[in-house]
Amino acid sequence: MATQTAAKPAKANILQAINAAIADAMESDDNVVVLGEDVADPEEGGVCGVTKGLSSRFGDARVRSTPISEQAIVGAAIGASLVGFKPVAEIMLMNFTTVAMDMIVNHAAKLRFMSGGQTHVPIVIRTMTGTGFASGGQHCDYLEAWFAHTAGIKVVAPSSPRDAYGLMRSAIDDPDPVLFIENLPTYWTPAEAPEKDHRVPIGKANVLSEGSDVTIIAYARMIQEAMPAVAQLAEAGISAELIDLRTIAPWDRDTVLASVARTGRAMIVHEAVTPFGVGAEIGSVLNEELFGKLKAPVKRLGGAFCAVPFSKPLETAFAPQTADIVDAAKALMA
Amino acid sequence: MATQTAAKPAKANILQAINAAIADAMESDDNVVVLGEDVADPEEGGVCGVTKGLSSRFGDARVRSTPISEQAIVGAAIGASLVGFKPVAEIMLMNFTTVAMDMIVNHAAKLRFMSGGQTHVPIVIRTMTGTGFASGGQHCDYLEAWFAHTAGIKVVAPSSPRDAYGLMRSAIDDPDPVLFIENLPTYWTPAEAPEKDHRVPIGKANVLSEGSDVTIIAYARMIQEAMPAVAQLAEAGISAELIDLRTIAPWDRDTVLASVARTGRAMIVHEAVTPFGVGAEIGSVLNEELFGKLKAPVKRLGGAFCAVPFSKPLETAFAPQTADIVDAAKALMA
Amino acid sequence: MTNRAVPDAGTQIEIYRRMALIKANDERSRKVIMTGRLVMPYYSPRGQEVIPSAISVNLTDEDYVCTIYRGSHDQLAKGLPLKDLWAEVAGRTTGTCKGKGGPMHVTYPTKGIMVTTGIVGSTMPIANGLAWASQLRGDGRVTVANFGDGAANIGAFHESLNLASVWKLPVIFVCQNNEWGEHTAYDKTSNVKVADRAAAYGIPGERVDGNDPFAMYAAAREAIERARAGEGPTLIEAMTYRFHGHVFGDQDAYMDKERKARAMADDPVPRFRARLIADGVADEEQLAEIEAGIEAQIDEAVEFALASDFPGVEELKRDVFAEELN
Amino acid sequence: MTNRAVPDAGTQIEIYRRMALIKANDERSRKVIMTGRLVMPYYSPRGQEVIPSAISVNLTDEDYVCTIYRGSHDQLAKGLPLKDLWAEVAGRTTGTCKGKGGPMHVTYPTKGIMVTTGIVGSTMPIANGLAWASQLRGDGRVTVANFGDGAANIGAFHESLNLASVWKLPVIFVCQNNEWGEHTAYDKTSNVKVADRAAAYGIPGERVDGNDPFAMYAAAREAIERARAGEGPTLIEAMTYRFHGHVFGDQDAYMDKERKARAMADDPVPRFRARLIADGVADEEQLAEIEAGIEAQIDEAVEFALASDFPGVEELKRDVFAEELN
Ligand SMILES: Cc1ncc(C[n+]2csc(CCOP(=O)(O)OP(=O)(O)O)c2C)c(N)n1
Ligand SMILES: Cc1ncc(C[n+]2csc(CCOP(=O)(O)OP(=O)(O)O)c2C)c(N)n1
Ligand SMILES: [Mg+2]
Ligand SMILES: [Mg+2]
Repeated sequence: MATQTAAKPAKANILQAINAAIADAMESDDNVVVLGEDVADPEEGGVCGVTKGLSSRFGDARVRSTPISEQAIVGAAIGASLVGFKPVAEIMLMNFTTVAMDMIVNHAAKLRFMSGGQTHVPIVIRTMTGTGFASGGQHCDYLEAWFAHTAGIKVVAPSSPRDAYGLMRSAIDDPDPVLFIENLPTYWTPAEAPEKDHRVPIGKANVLSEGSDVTIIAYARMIQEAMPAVAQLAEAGISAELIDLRTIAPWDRDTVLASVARTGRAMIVHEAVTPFGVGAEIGSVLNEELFGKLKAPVKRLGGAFCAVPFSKPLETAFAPQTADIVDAAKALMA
Repeated sequence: MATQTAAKPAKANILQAINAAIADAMESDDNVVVLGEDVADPEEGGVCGVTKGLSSRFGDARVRSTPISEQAIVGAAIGASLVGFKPVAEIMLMNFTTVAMDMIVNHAAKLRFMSGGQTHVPIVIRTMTGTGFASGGQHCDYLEAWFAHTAGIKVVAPSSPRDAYGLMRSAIDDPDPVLFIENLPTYWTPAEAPEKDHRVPIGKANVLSEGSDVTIIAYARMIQEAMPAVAQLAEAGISAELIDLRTIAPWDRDTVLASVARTGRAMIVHEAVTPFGVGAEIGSVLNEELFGKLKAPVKRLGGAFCAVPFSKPLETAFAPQTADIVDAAKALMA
Repeated sequence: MTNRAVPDAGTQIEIYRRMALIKANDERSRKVIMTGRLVMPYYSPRGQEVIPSAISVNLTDEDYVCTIYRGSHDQLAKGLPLKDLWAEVAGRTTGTCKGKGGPMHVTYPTKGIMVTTGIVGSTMPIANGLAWASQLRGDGRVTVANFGDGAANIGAFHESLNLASVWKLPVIFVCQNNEWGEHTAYDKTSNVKVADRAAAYGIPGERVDGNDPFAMYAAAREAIERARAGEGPTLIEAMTYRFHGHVFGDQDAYMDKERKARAMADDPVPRFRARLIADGVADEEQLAEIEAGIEAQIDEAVEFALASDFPGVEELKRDVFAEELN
Repeated sequence: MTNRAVPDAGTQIEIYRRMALIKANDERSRKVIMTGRLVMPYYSPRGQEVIPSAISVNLTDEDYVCTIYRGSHDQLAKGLPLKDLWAEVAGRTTGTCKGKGGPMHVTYPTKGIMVTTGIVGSTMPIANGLAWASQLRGDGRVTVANFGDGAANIGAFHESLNLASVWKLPVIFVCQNNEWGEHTAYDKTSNVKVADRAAAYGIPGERVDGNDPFAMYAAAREAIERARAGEGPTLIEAMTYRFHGHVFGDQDAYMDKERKARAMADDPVPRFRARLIADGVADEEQLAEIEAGIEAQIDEAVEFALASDFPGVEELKRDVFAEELN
């Protein structure tokens, strides 16, 4: 694990970045605590080892493995947060948020409002998801639209180690609950390492490549599909601007609107199923704010409208791919 | 309760209509069973009495009150449906679906797909919600967008006794899971009574009033706010077409698109919070399908982006009202 | 269980004061609603006065409590000022939550009232977190999680009691078994005593007469002492009875008339009052003075509440997040 | 518990056949994955062969079973044909679910395999519904809900056992306690035996040596007979041990080496094999023939699966609803 070594490596992956972010936050604030299934070291710091080393370093009291009890996990995080702790709770996979929705939606998201501001819930809920490992229908859903539709909780989804570090630090700093979505299949991809104490502000998108013809808005793993698409489009003479949303709620309207106002064309790409997804909200806002100024209808590219299929060719076809993005961009230009 | 009387009353309310629909379905098909908290007669057929009379008439085996165990309720419905029963399960209030999301989303909605069509889940999940009774933050949410974003489950929300009856019969007939949303504060409003065996097809909207200037798309209690708005707009010389969506998933694109293609202006009204709500999907589709043909940006009118507040003036201000609809329509015409 | 803790005279009177306060406040609440001066969903705690009164005398303002929609008794016993309560249930800016929470979400951290919830079973997971905080800080505080008999059948109960056991949290789970969950009788929803479920988690469990201030005091005190001593959680099933329908307006036709009449004839409030006098712990005059004081305070609170301002619509944008929405 | 049911010679051999099938299938699965011929998340049931084998000989094809991601042993014991299984885990159209479900969602109603789920705890609520259907129809069928020790701490367990008790459903809750929930040891997640939780619902509960075919057979048979007789549900905690890591690829460094070595030395499959021979129930030749037959069937199934077609993308639009999406 990266956290223990003094010399910062030039490269890190997302898994290491999240680990380092939590470790650095725990180092600087005793109120940061960690809980979830398998998160402590006797349990290897989680199924993928994201929290590895933390319990050895910060003690069993502050880093606790739990029974398989998601309501109890989120509830414990909420309760401790009400009196000054900053818990980082893990709900292993996003599909398992379904057994903790009451705690997340009726309580974490609402206690500040319902108490008239007397209490608040500064928790981070980490959760993994994503297609690509043939896990089938109950292990890969992207459900960010549900939480974005819930007042009182923020939603972030980093696509790089730097952003993962910076967003995790910001999420822990944040006085309100933050759902932190990690894409499982891209955990191990090395990239530029984050520097210590780096912050990525919640609510700020990142323009990954500038362009003038079409704006591609994406996040999480879809950035990896979109990057080569931008290159391919450039070869085809189409100048695409790629925006990594990073925060889904509240999303960065200023950056997105400014870009689309310039390009006149927009496409939103996510792994979640298209209908009633994040793309619907962004598409609606683009149309509301840039009415009459768009050169083509806003395009939404999302997962197929079905459960995530197991069979490899189906799983591959389920989520948008580079070629789909390229084709859609070309269609927008036509 | 209306169900027991032989002579059909000229008027009925939604509560009676739903009761009659379930009774008629139970009468015609022994596989229709009912379960939920308080649903049997010793428990008065539910807190509002929607299922009153059913256990006395059809027996304790087929109409069962349950412990307060929403996962067990939906699970039992799913299991029985896998082998030919058609359970109508009640989750008392929509906010309590949060404790049963795993059963609804990971199982009911997915078992047909994941089994490759070998099994299916013909259940109806009834649930009440709606602002107006000062119930505060945890009892009034409209969460239909979550379910509409889930492949494999249908979502309906009637606004009249006739539609309530017809949609309930169709939901019970349906071979797939249907979430049936009942607006609590409008249960007791009398209106035209449904005739026996009437069906309202799932997926078909209802044009409640025809107009040529602007299309208002609404459902559930918002119809009651929109009706007077249509009249007020007429007085102001604006011809509004009012579409009661009735089914939210899959919603009636044909009817809505045809209307908006004609009027060139559209507004979507719902009680759920605006961001990432049903209006976002409809707005996006309207913009995609009618690009360049709209005379004004699609307007979304939804609940304020907060938990439902308790204090009366705040609760009233939370959800769209007739005046908001009128103002928004006038703004669209400006 | 010989040699159980007994409340001293002063404590007995204090328990009675809290009971009388709850009873008077309940009666006034129903009257104010009935006369149309206030509209709110109201879940009467009448009949359950002893439980929080006998528990809370063993707690300080620093200890935490989580309660439910039927929670005004728990809140008042824990020290919630009447004015703040009434202004909240009247939806006014002067209420604990500026009127935004309402009766089902009364919060008052000053007195340790951390969460009031409308979702069955949800006090318990959150109470664990409060207790975990105390354990981490070693501050000796305890957390009381209140819930109903109906809530003992929901998943959150199971997860919470198990986690509390495994983590040895300083939390007391208080099941107020009033025999009803909405319209459903407890014995139709479970084949066992709630207290017997403690064994499923390896923690102490006790069914106690929740209408007997002595028994309730002893059970609570012992559980609280165990918790403070780091010996972990306790499940208390306090047997009581709901004098009214589930919510104001419920005609309670489903409740057995005789059973109800018996329970009401055995009203724990006058019963304890009579005992205090019979035991020479207090005299009639003293108690009447307490009661009169309560009535005066309630008068004042109601008038204060109804004279207070409603919040403005700008409040819809506040307290969603720390920063105001625009 | 004297006079418990004992499987006759034929049944003993049949139990062994199922165990040998599960073991051989597991070994082949790991080999096929290791050699890269197939990619799938694979949860080995190795070490847990006895449980479903001894249960399922008491069931008919009409009885229902719900199982979990770690469920190939439950499925094979219940009669799932090898070809259908292999084609499914290979994601082919010839699989039980046309390849759309995969190893975590194998379904095969022909043999009563109604649900395989990847969500911890979720077999139990659904099993209740199947059992309710049987109760309504009076068809005498029983439902077996399999789950792990880790699942005994999740809310659905509690709600399901309680409902089954109150409704007296013909369901058997089988907790396969393999001492691990992913990387977490059972004794870190609960202070009690799973079987002891049955008392919290007023139903029979038994902890049994799940690696002893005789003990397992007796416990299962008695529970199934009670269920068929309308006497309601039973909770069985079958003690066993997970021979491998949670999922294929897990290096299982967190598992105590010695404990694991002991469990593997005590492998229930060769142990039962030796006993059958020692008891004169079967001879070496007979068992070798059974095993050879199994290997041949697996060979055939693997080849059949790998030679089958993948589904086309049009399947994304099918089976979402009864009507195909457009
Ligand atoms: C999860 C959930 N399900 C259902 C309800 C509806 N409901 C509100 S109170 C209640 C009865 C609760 O009974 P009990 O726990 O005994 O508490 P009591 O009201 O008797 O104090 C029910 C079913 C709810 N609020 N939350
Ligand atoms: C609700 C839920 N939480 C977490 C997980 C992740 N998970 C998958 S298997 C598992 C361990 C389950 O252990 P156990 O119930 O003992 O079954 P075993 O794998 O040992 O057969 C966990 C935590 C899940 N699938 N579902
Ligand atoms: Mg009760
Ligand atoms: Mg296990």
